Amino acid sequence: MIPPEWYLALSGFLFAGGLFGVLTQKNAMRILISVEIMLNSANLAFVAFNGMFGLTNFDGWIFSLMVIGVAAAEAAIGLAIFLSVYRNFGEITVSNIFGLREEKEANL
Amino acid sequence: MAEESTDQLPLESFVKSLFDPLFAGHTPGWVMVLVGTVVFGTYILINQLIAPWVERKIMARMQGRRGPVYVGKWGVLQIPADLLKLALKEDTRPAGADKVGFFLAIFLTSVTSILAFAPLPWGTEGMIPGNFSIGILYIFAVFSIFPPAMMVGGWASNSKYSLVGGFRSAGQLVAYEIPMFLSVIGIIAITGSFSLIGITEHQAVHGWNILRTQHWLMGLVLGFIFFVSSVAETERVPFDIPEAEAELVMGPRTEFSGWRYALLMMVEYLHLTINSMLFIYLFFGGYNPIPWGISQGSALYAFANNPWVQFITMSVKIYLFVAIAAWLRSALARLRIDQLLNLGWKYFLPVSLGALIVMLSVAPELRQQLV
Amino acid sequence: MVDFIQIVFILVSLFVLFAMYMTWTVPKTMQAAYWLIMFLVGIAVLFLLANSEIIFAFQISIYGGGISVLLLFAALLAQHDDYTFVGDSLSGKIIAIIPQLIAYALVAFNLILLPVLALTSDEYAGNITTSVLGDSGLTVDQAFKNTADFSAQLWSTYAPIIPFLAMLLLTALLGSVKLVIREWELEELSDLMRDRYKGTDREVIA
Amino acid sequence: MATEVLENADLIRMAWAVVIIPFITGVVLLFMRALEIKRSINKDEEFKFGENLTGAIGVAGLGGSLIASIIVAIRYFGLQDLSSHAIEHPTIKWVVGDYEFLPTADGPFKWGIALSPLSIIMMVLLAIIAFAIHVYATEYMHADSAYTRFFGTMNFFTGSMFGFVLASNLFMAFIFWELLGFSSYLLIGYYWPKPSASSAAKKAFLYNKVGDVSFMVGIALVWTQTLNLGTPTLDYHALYELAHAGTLTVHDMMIPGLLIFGGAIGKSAQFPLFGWLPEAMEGPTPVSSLLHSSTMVKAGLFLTARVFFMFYEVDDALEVISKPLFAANVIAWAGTLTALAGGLMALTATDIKKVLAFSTISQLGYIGLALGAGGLTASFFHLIAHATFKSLLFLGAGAVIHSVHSQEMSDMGGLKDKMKTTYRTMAIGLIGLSGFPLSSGFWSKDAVLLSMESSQIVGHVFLYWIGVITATITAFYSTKLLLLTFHGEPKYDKDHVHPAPTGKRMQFALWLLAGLVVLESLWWTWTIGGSFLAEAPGPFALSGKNFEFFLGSVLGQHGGEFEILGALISSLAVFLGIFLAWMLYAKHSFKFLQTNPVNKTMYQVSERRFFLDEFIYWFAENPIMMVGDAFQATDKQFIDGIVINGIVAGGSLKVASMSDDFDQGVIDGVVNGLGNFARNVARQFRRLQTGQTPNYALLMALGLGVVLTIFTVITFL
Repeated sequence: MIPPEWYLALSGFLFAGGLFGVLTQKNAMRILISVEIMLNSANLAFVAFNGMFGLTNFDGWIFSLMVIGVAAAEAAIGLAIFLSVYRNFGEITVSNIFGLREEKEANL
Repeated sequence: MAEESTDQLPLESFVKSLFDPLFAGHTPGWVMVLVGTVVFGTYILINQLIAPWVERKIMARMQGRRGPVYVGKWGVLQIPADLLKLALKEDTRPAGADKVGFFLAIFLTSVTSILAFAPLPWGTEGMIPGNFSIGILYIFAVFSIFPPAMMVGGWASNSKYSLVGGFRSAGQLVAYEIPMFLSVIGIIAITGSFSLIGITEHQAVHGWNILRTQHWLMGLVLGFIFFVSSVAETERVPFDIPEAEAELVMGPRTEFSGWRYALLMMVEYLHLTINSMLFIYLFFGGYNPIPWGISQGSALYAFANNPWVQFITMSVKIYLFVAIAAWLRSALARLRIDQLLNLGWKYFLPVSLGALIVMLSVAPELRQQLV
Repeated sequence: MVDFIQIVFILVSLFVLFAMYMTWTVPKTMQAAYWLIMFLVGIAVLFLLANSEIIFAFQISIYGGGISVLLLFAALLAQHDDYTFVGDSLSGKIIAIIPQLIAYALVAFNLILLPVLALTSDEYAGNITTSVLGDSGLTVDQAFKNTADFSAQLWSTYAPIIPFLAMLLLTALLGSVKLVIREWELEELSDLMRDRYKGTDREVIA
Repeated sequence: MATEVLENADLIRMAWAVVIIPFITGVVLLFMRALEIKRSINKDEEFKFGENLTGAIGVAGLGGSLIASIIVAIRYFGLQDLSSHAIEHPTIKWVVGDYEFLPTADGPFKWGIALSPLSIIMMVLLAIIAFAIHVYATEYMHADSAYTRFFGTMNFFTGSMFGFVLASNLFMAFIFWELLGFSSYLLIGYYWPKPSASSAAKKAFLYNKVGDVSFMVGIALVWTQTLNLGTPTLDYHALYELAHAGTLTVHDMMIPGLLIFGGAIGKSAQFPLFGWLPEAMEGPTPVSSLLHSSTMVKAGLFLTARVFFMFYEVDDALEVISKPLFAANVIAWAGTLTALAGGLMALTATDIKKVLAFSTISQLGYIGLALGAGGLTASFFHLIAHATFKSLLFLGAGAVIHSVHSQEMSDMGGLKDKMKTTYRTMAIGLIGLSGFPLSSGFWSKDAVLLSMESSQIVGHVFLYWIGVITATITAFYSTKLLLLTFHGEPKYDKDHVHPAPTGKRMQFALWLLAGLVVLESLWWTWTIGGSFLAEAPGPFALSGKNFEFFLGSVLGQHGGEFEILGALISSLAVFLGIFLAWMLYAKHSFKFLQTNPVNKTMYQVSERRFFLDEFIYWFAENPIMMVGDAFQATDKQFIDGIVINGIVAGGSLKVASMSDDFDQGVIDGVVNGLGNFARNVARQFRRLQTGQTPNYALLMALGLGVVLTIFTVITFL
């Protein structure tokens, strides 16, 4: 019988790891991979909590199913965006793309 | 009908009876699954030695030649000879290939195909390796690992051909997974459970799904689509574009030599057997020999439930499909990539959806639940 | 006493953590992708340990099958100059990582400490005894019941959510296809990409 | 005389039919005319519906309303109790059927029909004459290009005349009064391509319009007067009740009464505004005969008769109470002057239609004279007689013009034996007109003169003798006309003018009207003359009574019955006139009448229509123009100059500049200041936005971390 703390500790660690991955990586693909990791850690926590209270109701499992579905949608859209960004900017290293901000000093 | 069939189903696997004394009465679930898979896995692997021989013999006959003859009586030992040769051959890895990816491709594909045997039942009297509640889902899950593994393999072998081959095989597999799933959903909905044993027991009572007229022969349509997409899944001749010899040598498998190639060939044939076994379980009535449903009292009941009879029917059916696969391989020409994808996305998908809807709306079992 | 399942759990979680570490440090993005696949399979096994066969099946088929293929495709299509992990020299790496590390420490510490403290506190201790995590003694029909109950509950209390999920996936599908199919005009592209098309026939068209 | 109001729905419905049938046929014919024009434009060649078809529709319309009006009259008089006893102190039953047409704040404007003896007799008379003239016109207007339009407008006119006559109140009367003016404009201007015809139409319309304005003001005053008394009403009968009950005294009805008579002056060509009638002869002869002799010009006088109670109080014995008022004097004097002026002008006219027009004016003057003198029965009596013989004369004149192709009497003559029927019928008409003893004209003119003689009008004796002189003048010009046109040598150039007997239908119409005149003469000589001589009323007498007495009791006012002395004087005057005209024109002696200076000057003056037209033109131009210029001047100098340029423009400029400086200095200053401050702050924050997503992610992560730490700290401390 695996104590639930272990599960939660693992999911916490994974979540933080995913976050660390998102922060440190410069390549958009790797950021997406880290985001997937964060999502999976959340899933793990859901399943763990569901298991903790005995398998009477399965809210946790349903939640994780939903998270998996949403993650799939998010991955599809993310990758589509990356492709179009790549097509436009020629690269998807996040640090070099700062179209959000005016290149030159905007004269307010 | 549907309810009572599921609860009496989780028959005890034979392993439990053997190991109970060891584990003080209740052997843990994973132990049963492990032993069952090993036992029946070996049986299937032995078949893998015979199946290619049968296939090559039939193909030869169809193409007017005699096939392997020299090695052993009628060339029976030809396949073990090949295996031995490959095992001894030098295992090369292309320069610049990604070590981990290269190994991973082989590892993932072979492990998943072997793991796929777990839920396949061979009979009712405990001949069950592992009785998973998610049976068919487990197999599809395991099968879905295959395309990424192929792509990783293709990429890892650091050559343009294998890379493009990997892409093509992934595209093809994804294209045909969905029609397969859809056609299976119909059967699952009728039997009311994922486990293959449940499906087979259901067919034992009601007759083989492929022949069920109550579903307006939708079983036939879904069966056909399932069969064709499973052939596409195994990337055999009509659909073997990824490894089209002329253009891409062996597709993602080109750079694998020696035991890796042997494993890959084994995986290919394993996929063929598993797919045909799935088709048998879902549509051909699994291990019960009689196509039409028999009730408790009929004379054939004893015959149908005899474990040996069930085991033999299962093997005979497997070899029947191996023969069909060989027949397909020799008769049909290769499809173009766009034809292949169109067939998958534009024809199989809508037809299977339509048939599914008709079957669900018509199926007598579901009607009782609704009413 | 240390149970066999617990050992399995520890091993799998170590493998999972190793896979995560590899996704950061491995040079090529494709390698990061397949390490992610390994990570996902590991997580699926963890689900199995938590006695949820159906979630194991979903995880493997959706994540392992669907999303990983997506990631692999994208990783190959969007060429990019791979580089080693953050910063060039070791010292450069450490300095660059410090803010990330701080954030990492803050979040990790809290996320790990919080549940552990909560679960071990007397308030919850009482009713966790029924936990099935890693309970290998679970009989087969128990597994069947779980799957049946899960799907029953999914389709009764949570039935309204499913169409939304379906709609979300549909829009994601259509949206991503639309985004990717769109043929960008030369003027829209950045200079870098435009000179990539310098010699090609597209430039003549434009 | 007590009156009683009855509700008789189908009689009213029948009366409505009388009014509406000619309208319908009129509109249908005008629509057909529109089709003709459209088709002729499309095929660009003259297109015309068959004359028989359009003529038939026109005559059918009139025939229908004639039959309907006769039925209504019979049914109506059936209701009255006309036994000889009842005539002594009659209770006349009005049949009124109206409904609220236009609700206003104070009270509703009604719309409906009132049948009283006055309107019934007028309706029947109108129907007969109009029918005869329509039959006559179907042949007279033969081969005229706008044949359909002629009959359309004529039917339209007759319909509106019926509407006016049968109207139950002043409001509805006014509306139909305007329609009359409009249709007379259309018909006078029938040959509109001729400039003289179109200007004549305009002149007629404008003169009428002056009358209409005063009529409208009169109605308004009546409305306010009755409003002050409580419920405002314009219904004839209601007003009559109020006047009869004394609540509405004659004194306060003086001004509205006069204004309504002003309307009559305009429409019935009384003293100042008769200038338009001679010009109105530009229209085709059937028009002149129907509109400008018998019906339309009578509308004004019929109206004054309708509101007779505004001028006179009548006691129970239906005798006019002695105190005549200023209004009555005005009407009497206007009437007499018109009669005299009309007569004199008739002498000078050479065109046959002009002569008849002037004679119409003088006869209208006679009717006005009788009205002024309080002789309602005498005036209505003369109105009936004049309508019949004058329309007859015009039809005859039409026939003559038709064959001689000229209107000038100078190139007619000697048509006696060529146009037999026209000669005989015109002779009958002229006898009636001149008032030859025992003719219908004689009895009615005699009643008129007697009513003036016995009235209390100021200078009634003087007016009486003017009336007699006008009688002689009338006799003179009627014989002159007869002699010049029918007797003597033919003055027309023989080669291309061949007078031929008139057409069949024209003869029918002429004999119909002539028969009517003869019938009237016989009937009246028998009842009035007979009753006077032998006190035994003949078979023709209605309810055994003298016709004048009968008519007076029916109309509600006695007066002007026959007296032998008056009859002798008037017949002497008539013989004098005839003798003089005969001597002058047949025998060509008595030249001195034409040569002596007095007659000559009088001749010139009357030929210039007593300079009345010149005066009106002058008045229209100078004073009105002066007022216009005055207004324009004030507007330009005062308003534009001082008010707008000075005060408004200058002032606003000054204010604008003041507010501008304030705005520049204070407000902009503050606003710019704030703007700069905000920009500087924004610039600082801007450095934070590096545009690179990792930075944003880092900030998020730090945020998350801080929140989690706070949360853990709180829960576990």
